Amino acid sequence: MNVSNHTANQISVAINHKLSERGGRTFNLDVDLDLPAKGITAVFGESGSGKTTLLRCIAGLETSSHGEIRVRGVVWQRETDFIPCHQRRVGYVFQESSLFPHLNVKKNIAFGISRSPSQLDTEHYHEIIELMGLASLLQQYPDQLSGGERQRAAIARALIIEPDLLLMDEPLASLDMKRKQEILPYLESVHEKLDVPIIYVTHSIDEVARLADYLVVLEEGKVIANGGLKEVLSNIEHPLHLGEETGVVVEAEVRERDSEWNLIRATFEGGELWIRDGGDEIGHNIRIRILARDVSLALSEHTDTSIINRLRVEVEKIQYVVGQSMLLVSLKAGNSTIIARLSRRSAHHLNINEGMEVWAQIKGVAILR
Amino acid sequence: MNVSNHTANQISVAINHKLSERGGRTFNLDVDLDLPAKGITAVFGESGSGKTTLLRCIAGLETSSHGEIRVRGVVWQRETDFIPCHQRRVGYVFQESSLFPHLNVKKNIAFGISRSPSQLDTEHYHEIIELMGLASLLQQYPDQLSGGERQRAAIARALIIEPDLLLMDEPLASLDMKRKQEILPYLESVHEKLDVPIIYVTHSIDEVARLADYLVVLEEGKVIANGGLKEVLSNIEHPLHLGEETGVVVEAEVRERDSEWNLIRATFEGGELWIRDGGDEIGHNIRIRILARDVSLALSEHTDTSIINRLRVEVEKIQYVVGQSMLLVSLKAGNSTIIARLSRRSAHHLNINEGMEVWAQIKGVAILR
Amino acid sequence: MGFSEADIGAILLTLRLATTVTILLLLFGAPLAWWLARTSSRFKGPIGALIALPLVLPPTVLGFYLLLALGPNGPIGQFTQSLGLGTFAFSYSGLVIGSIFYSLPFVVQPLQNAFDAVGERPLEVAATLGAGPVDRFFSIALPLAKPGFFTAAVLGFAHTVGEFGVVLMIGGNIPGETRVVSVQIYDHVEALAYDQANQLALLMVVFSFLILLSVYGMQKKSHRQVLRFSQ
Amino acid sequence: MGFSEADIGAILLTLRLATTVTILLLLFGAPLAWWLARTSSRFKGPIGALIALPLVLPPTVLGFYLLLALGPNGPIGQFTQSLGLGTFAFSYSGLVIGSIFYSLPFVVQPLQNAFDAVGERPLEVAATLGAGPVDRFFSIALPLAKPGFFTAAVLGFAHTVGEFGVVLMIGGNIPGETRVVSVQIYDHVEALAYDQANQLALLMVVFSFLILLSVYGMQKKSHRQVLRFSQ
Amino acid sequence: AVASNFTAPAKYLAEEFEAQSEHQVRLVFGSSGRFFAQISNGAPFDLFFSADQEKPQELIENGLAIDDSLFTYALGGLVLWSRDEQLIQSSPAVLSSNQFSRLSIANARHAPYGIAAEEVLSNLNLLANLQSKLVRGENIAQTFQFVFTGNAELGFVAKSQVYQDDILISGSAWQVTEDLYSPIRQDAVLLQRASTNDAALAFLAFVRSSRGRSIIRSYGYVVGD
Ligand SMILES: Nc1ncnc2c1ncn2[C@@H]1O[C@H](COP(=O)(O)OP(=O)(O)OP(=O)(O)O)[C@@H](O)[C@H]1O
Ligand SMILES: Nc1ncnc2c1ncn2[C@@H]1O[C@H](COP(=O)(O)OP(=O)(O)OP(=O)(O)O)[C@@H](O)[C@H]1O
Ligand SMILES: [Mg+2]
Ligand SMILES: [Mg+2]
Repeated sequence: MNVSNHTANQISVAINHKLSERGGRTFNLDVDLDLPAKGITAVFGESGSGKTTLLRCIAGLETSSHGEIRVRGVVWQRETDFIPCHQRRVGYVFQESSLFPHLNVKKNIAFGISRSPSQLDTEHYHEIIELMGLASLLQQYPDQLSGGERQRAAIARALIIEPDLLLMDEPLASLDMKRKQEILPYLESVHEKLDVPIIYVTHSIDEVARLADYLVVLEEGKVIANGGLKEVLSNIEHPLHLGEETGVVVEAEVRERDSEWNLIRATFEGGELWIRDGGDEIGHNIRIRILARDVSLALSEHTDTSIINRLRVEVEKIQYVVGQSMLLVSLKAGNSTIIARLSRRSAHHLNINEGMEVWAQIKGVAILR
Repeated sequence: MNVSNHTANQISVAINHKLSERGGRTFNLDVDLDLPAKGITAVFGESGSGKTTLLRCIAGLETSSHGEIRVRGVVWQRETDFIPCHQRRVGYVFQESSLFPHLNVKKNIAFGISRSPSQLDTEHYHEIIELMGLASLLQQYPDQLSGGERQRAAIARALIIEPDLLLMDEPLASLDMKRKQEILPYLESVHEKLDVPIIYVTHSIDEVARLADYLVVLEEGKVIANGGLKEVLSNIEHPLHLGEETGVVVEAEVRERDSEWNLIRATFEGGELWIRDGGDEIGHNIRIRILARDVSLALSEHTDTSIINRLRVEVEKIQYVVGQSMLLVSLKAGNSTIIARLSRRSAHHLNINEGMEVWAQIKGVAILR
Repeated sequence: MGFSEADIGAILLTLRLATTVTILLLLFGAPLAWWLARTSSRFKGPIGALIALPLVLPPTVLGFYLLLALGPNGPIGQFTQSLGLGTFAFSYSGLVIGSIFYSLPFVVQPLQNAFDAVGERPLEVAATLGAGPVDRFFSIALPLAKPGFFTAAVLGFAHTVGEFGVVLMIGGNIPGETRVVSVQIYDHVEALAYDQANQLALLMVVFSFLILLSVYGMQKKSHRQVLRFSQ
Repeated sequence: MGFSEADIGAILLTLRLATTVTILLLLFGAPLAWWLARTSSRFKGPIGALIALPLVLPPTVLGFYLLLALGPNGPIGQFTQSLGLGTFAFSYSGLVIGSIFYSLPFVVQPLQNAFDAVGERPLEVAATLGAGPVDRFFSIALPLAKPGFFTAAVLGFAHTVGEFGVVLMIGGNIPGETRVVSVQIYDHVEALAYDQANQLALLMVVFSFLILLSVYGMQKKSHRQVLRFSQ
Repeated sequence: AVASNFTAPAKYLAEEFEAQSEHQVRLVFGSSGRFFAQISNGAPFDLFFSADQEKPQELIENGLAIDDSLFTYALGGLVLWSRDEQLIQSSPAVLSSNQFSRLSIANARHAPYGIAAEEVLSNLNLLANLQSKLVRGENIAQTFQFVFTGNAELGFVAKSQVYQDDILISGSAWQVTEDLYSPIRQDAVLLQRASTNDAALAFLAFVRSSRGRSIIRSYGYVVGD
């Protein structure tokens, strides 16, 4: 195996792959990416933008792709070298449920385990089974499960083998919100506890914000944006069409717990925020998403409202978006950027200008863990 | 056909259907519903709650179900009478893409048209093709399409035949947000223009709020909530676990257009709101969703903030939710109810009590069309 | 290579027979296979087994009993006589009947498999689009089962061409009417006319190989990676 | 019913032969069918056609040429002699070889269809779970193709039992070694011993019907509505 | 319908007959047992040249053939034959040697040549010893094929198969002396449906004519009276 130091912490994917469809259309995936080999890289893009194709190339399922793939310095593909899929130590959760119909859930999961070179940790096993709510379903066959149940089993199957790289193709798309909320924390803890990098395809910016460290945006087979999550999200000139989901992600540290009201106080570079207590211990780092729609601006500080978070910020840039009625304002809070969305009328009314100091009011309840 | 007047505007579904799975588990769908025979009825529930099974019973795909189904006074099923699926004049968009693999998109769509007793309106046809972005895909075969493209074609196929009842099983689940946003308005206009009632299964309360007139919530095969959308959503004692999505829907009328700022002023029973101009004409009714998280309370009216909508409301009821840090407050604005979510600390700090009058601050930008 | 007139007659007769039989088999076999693939009737097993029965009976024996049945004293013979059609043994019609009987399982089996593989979902989708059972059969099941039809047609045609025992028994080896190529080769072999037998056998091998090859080629081309419905 | 000792010997021999041949056929046929189902090699067509060839050749003719090939001057005979095995004609081994050759298409065709129907996705999934090509074949393709194996086994077994021309030709009618039931029935018919022929034929029909029935029954039970992967 | 061992002479007879009359003969060859079954079930045959005597007799008894047309058209000659030119020294000596592993004979249950071959072996007291070396052809044609393809080193075949005009065509042979087996009588009979068929009657007459008999004889058959 070729391990060279400068790429040992990277996943580099430089791939050119043509799909020629009947009817004359061709689709060409052409990407050249250096992704961090830890954390979660979200791949975001419209339907048909080539997200699935990209994952398939990385997994080695598209055998006719050209280019070079290195995962932590190990060459998976290069010129004539082509490590086949089953030797790539990759986990793959497919877009559609892909359980083996002839095996029950337990055996579906065991399929991966028995072929994994690493030893199975029984605790890890039970943890995942529990988390995916599969304990009572282990004996069922796939055709006895609902769509969501099937996908949960498929996620467990891919997670349990602790691969070198985990590829997930919209793994939560077929789950209801409650299950999503249950699974997301586990994906987060995979992120923290296991050293496995994840490439995560999704349509949901919510999942992106929650999970991703790094973001790749695809359009028609090309990368149109690519970088750390925070930078990509806080760039208000960016062509991402996130609509209501526009917002930034900040990392903060838990400083104080107010047990009476079940709140915690967290500080980030731009100040401090009171957040619903999610049980995080003091000293821990947490991720906070601040949606532009949840940020309002005021010229003076108001203490008689239910909005508990107020930050003194400086207007950095004003950008028009969505129709003509709204605009985005990026605000400097210390070294962090947050975005507010307001109506043009409000901006005019308050006479907002670049460089001006204002109060950003953030509804505490609007902060995502 | 049996048409009796008192049910001519109803869809009544009283169904008992047992699915016995291997492994001993059985699933029992047991519902008795009277649904309005116009508009969109959303069926909401967790994975495995029986949503798909319900639709299959209505469509006549589960031939061993017991009970009675009437659609606008026409008996589809009763005791020994069982109108088979293909005579039910039903449209069905399946949870997974279900295009015929041997037909291209155009012929998939034509399949339904040629079997429909009603005449095809060419304009209607082109409108739908256009809207679903299928014009360039008509010659493609399903295996040449991405998941989203396939689902768009399936939706078009079911819409185009103008059935007596349209059943949609999470039709947007495999679409990205942009396509969803594109398709939603069309579903809304189907709602308005065509007299076809739709039963719409979804995981997304967003889609529910946007589309539904009537809401049915399923849990383990039973109906746990069922009623007009507004009533179900504004009931804060309700066991729906909507989390961030908690909120109400109000109907309002467009009164004034402010072209300078691209805003419109709409009035509802509880007052008036400034909303981003979506092009609705003056005098039109629009639907507005007000999320609890977007409503903050203030004891006095603040005019120097970017929050342009402020309503004088009366605190009706306070309900604790999610952990111990947050609470929901239902507020009476005229005859309408809106819900605010705030931290317990804020409630304490502001000394919020039932019966008290306060200012509800609603971020204008937070109002959904 | 010089083929005698008798050889050429046998060749033409064989082609005519195999074509007729294959067409008839596909026509009869498809509904039968469809029924077998979809029914949960308790007759499914017995009828399936009955259809497969000619497989396990030695053709000459089968031919013998078919002969008895078709003959003037057999049940089918009595019936056809009562219709004023005479008996079918030793006639082209008899050959067609015998071959259909004999080759039926070769057509029904692959068709049944193909119909099975179509699955429930496409038919449900078609039902929601207003297609009744017969419509679904023609518009969905048949096209989706196309690869199965190729296989069925090849097996049916081939087996009729290669069929020998039944034909010999109920055909009676009448030139131009029932003396097909396989019987003609057999005749040559019996008459120790090995040269002629070799020639005819070679022709048969080459011809058969070519049709098989063309059908396999077609199958490959038309065989788009069939999209399957998830359940 | 009184069966003669010769009849009973023939019955046992037939069962042994059919079982052996079926097992060998499944062993050889499965990899072959797998290859045919998945390759895009240009030899796919020719090899598929070659395997199907015995279908279209009359068994007696096929038997005759097999006899030539197995004989001391034939290529197979030369080979077996050079191995010190002597020639295989008129022996049980010869019968096995002939039957395998003859019944191969009946096994390969349904297997190939079944493998085709498995589709690409389950194999891709297995690959991502660390299963190499051989592993995928055994752990995924084989179990998912199970209905095809039933069909293949039934067809293979049945066709070997019912096989006649080839056995007659290369078997030499040696009691206990190559005189199988089909030949025995033929003997009875030729000797005008119709009663004995009828008895043995009836036994064969009933027995065959029963195994076919049991296999069809099993197939039905084990046949869970096979979940298909959408592509 | 002609027994297959008589294929070659029958063809020649038909040719000559067609040359000297305006009648056409259509010949069908095959096993006598099968013809018997087919005739019993209404096969459109006019004449039946059996390989034995029982089947024509049985047809007469069943009323399917005409009694007074029955005659023996040929007596088959039995020959022990091998492709190996050295193996058989015009004597049965080889049968008691160990120079072969397979002896091909016709099936004695229904083939007259098989019955004759077994008679020869038992008259030579070899039947029991050779039992394990016997392979049986379904008819005399197949018996010949076993030897011809070399799968059996030697076999009892019909003289008509290996002799042409009384000369051995190839290999080595021993013409079995007639005292070792009862004569293989092959009978022909006119079938009921052809009782008034001129052509059939004419062909029968031709076969019985001296020209006909000499043709049959030239193929190695003995023709009586
Ligand atoms: N086998 C194929 N052959 C040819 N073209 C294909 C094939 N599969 C997909 N495509 C095309 O390639 C493009 C990218 O498809 P892909 O499945 O990667 O999109 P995606 O981003 O995953 O979309 P979605 O969000 O809908 O799953 C699409 O335009 C599709 O039509
Ligand atoms: N064919 C079947 N036989 C037996 N049980 C079934 C069958 N299909 C589904 N079930 C069970 O019935 C229950 C309801 O399934 P259903 O598909 O209706 O759920 P759903 O609400 O549509 O879920 P999802 O949101 O995941 O699609 C599930 O527990 C499932 O395991
Ligand atoms: Mg995709
Ligand atoms: Mg469902």
